[in-house]
Amino acid sequence: MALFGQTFITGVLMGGIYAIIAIGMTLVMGVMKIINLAHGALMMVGMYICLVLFEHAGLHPYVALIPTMIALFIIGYLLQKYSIGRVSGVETIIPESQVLLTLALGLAITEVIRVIFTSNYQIIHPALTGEYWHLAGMTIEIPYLIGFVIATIFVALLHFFLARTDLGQSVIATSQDKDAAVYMGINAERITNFTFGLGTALAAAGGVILMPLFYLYPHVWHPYLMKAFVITILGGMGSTVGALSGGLILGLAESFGSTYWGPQWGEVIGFIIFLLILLFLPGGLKRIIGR
Amino acid sequence: MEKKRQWLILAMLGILCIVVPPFMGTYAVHVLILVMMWITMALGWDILGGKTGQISFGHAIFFGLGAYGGGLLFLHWNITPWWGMAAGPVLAIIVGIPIGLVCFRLRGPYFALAMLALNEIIAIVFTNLDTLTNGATGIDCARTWGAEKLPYYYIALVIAAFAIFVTYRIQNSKYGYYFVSIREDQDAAEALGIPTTRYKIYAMIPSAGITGLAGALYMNYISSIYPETVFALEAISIFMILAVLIGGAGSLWGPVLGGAIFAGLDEILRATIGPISFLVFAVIAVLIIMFMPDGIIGSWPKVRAYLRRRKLTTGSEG
Amino acid sequence: MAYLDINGVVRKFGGLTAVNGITLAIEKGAIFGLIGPNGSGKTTLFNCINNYYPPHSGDIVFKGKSLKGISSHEICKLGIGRTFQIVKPLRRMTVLDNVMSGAFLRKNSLNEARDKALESLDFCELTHRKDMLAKDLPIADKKRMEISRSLATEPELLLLDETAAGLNPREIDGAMKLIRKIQDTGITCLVVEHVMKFVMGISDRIMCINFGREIAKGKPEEIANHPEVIKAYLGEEYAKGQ
Amino acid sequence: MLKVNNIDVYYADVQALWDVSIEVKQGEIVSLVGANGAGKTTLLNTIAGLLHPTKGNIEFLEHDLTVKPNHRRAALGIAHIPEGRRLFPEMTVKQNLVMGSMSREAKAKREESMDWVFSLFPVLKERTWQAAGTLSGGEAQMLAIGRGLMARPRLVMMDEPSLGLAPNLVEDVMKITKEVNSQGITVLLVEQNIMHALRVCNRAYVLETGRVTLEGPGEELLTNARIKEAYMGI
Repeated sequence: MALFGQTFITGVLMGGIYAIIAIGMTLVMGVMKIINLAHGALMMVGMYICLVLFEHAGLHPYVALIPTMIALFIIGYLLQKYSIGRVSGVETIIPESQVLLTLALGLAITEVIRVIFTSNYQIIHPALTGEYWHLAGMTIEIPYLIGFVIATIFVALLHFFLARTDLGQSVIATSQDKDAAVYMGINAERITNFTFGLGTALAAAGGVILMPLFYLYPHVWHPYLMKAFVITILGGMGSTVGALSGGLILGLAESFGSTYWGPQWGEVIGFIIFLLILLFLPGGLKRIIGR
Repeated sequence: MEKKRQWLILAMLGILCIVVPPFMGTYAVHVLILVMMWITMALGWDILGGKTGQISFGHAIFFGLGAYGGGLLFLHWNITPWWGMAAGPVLAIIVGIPIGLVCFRLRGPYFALAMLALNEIIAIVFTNLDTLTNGATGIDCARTWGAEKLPYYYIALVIAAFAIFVTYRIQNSKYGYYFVSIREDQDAAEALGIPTTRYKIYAMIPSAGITGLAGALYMNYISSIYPETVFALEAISIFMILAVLIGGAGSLWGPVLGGAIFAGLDEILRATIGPISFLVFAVIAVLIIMFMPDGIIGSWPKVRAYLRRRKLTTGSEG
Repeated sequence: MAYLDINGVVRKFGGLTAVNGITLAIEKGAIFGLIGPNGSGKTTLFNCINNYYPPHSGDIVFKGKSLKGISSHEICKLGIGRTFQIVKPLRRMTVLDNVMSGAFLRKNSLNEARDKALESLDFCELTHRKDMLAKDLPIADKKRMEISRSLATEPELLLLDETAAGLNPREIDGAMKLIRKIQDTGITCLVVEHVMKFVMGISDRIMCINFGREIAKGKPEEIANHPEVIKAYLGEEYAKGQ
Repeated sequence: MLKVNNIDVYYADVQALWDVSIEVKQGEIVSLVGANGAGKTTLLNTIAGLLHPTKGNIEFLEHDLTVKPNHRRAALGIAHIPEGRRLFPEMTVKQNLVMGSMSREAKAKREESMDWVFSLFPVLKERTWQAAGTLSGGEAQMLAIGRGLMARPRLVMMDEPSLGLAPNLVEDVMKITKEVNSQGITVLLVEQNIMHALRVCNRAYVLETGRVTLEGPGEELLTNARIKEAYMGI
């Protein structure tokens, strides 16, 4: 029973952290209707900025979170404005040239980081790292718990922002009908840039949360990009509630898969869910839960 | 006249490819082998991606299966991996057909994503099914010709020539026309009586097979394979797309040029500027997608028109 | 039994019944016009024949064979060709290659297909455009190319969707001439059209539909003066005032 | 108020308008009528800035619209109620209305405008929290008009507001049009239903294959024989 409980808690906590990474992607996919393959690399940039802030300014990652997010927001905004946005609507032999561009940008960003910081594994030990909390025979790592709380707060803030503010509503409107948004006097191009920046900042937040928990190296983003896709497809594009529930489902599936089937198979379960959703529930959970 | 000249250039290039390498250094021959391998891979990807418009982010599946075809024969029955040249492509095709049957229901980016997921699944499966694949330890075999490179080069050359021949034949047949029709407009293709799903599968077969052939070559030449190298998402699946993109998708010579430039440039940059070589590469890819999205061959008419205009205006000024 | 029989076809989209029990019969060799105001269900009916949207009830019989459950590409093989309301050129293929893609339906070798395509292009007076990329053609030629491409599949029945839309008056005359020429080769045509001059000028018989139902059927001049038709187009009071 | 001067417009590679000029004066209802494909929607989309004329210009009050970016038109006082309504389907009725008031001036008067729209369309008030995608055709059209009014426009352009509506609802839409106009808002109306369009308007323009072929007061055009020709082709 304790094993089950432990597995469950690990899954939920991890799922929450996945959700914040995925929510940035689902937002970008909802508005731009493209797959952003640079999402993971941008998250990793956030992690390195956090590393620098920790090592040179002594900021605890949870404090560095805000400046890191601001930096990544700006990077994302500019990338969309001057690079990815430029390619939209260009007719090419291979379709999805925007997707390929995000892919190439992701590789380029990774290489920049690799050149600056080398491929070496780095790890930081801020306060709270490695501290545990024992509860009814289960162990909860404190940074996981804090990460989960931060992620949940951001998801809630984002949900509130989208539902209650004019800017947030403009983002939603642009994702539902870009032309109609322009009729309303919304500068859809700027909203798209803004959304890309916001999505990137959220990914960076997810990355920062992971800092006290895992090693950092330039390709650290690989598995998280995959998970973000899985969750986005699972939850439905542009849906915050979908991303949160998708994150929790994926976290739980991986956790239970690892515990009861073997750690190496945890990831496979995620991909299998992904394929099944793609094939049999296009639109994802959003179709079931409404919004 | 034009056609005759093209054949002449081609024949000369062919002769150069055959005659010159024996006089080159070992390293140069090694680079040429990689060039031939990448040309083969780029052509393989392009049949499905460039001609039929089904962007696959998971062609490492077929490369890896091609490599493992020979590898498994060697591992389990101690048969020379040269048989992998037949077994590898066949394995790739056998796996490719059901993948196509399932994933061709998805359009556009969703197909790309599904292939990406499958790539990861298969890589994990091959890493963890120890009894079947020897797991992460991979498979090692002895090289037939030891440190000698030339025999491998000629085999690679024959394989690349075969890929070019297959692509040429496809392009000049009903299949080629149907593939491109599907890429350009699936509804129009259906209205012309083209069973689009069936023809996508028809495109998958040579695409998987040729990519698998390149994998089989890799197995024999490098002589050791690991799941994380032959099923690599980035170093194989995505680089294949970038190679085609640089040269120009959907044509015969685009992938050939792209594969050659990609493999050649990769080696040269690595030898000259070392650690930042890959950064330079990625930046080139970004610039190509932004400013020459149809690659060198595809954008050539535009570039030529631009140069001509420049010449004309400077000429009139002078 | 007529050549093409449409029996009580119904097609719904969500709560909307786009085609609501249309019945019509077309004789071999005729040009049949289908008209109706915007959103009346013309194109939907068209897409039913093609099985692009399979009908929810009713049956379509071509040369005595029901088309139920037959996929779009097989319908083309049976001899029903079509063009699109919004032209769908194979954009980055040349005009010749576009038409060849159609010709390959009945020809297997490259040379046979090319000959067939050239013949079809010649018939449609497009030979001088054959090496241009389809995306670079002006609209009138795109429409011609689409017809030419469809003719290369050797259809017996040709479904023409809004051929005249977007053409200027001279081009419309050209298109009318082309369609009469197609009729002369023995091909039956079903024409969906908004441009009245065009459809009135070429059709042997016309059916007018509105809200997915037939409101009139007859010869062009009967249709043009049919009170129900005028009501559908110009409003009830206008029809009364006449 | 609005002057369109000799514009040529291409839709992709198709020329859709040839040398079209129209004028709308303050306080008028002006109808654009003509058969399908005559270029009515193209003209509205050009005024709305979704298409750009290759020749000629468009003046609105003292501004040259042809040099303004699309999204600035709402702030200048032009509301476009597009064909097919183009509501934001997953947003509620209220959220849709809010989206109509994004310009600075409209934002300040948002509450007031909302009350005004609800008084014009009481049924929308009942549906405040319902997703726009679940409204009936008539309600959706009212929401589209209401959303346009939220911008406090000086000119409202309506594209086929009665399309797909049952006949009694068409009457309602025409009544609403009059009502909107009586509040001092100028209306440019595109309508298939020619009787309604001509009766409700002060003046009308008839478009045929991308050209203006007739203009005049609505009542006068009603009796003009060319109208039937424009629609029926004979």
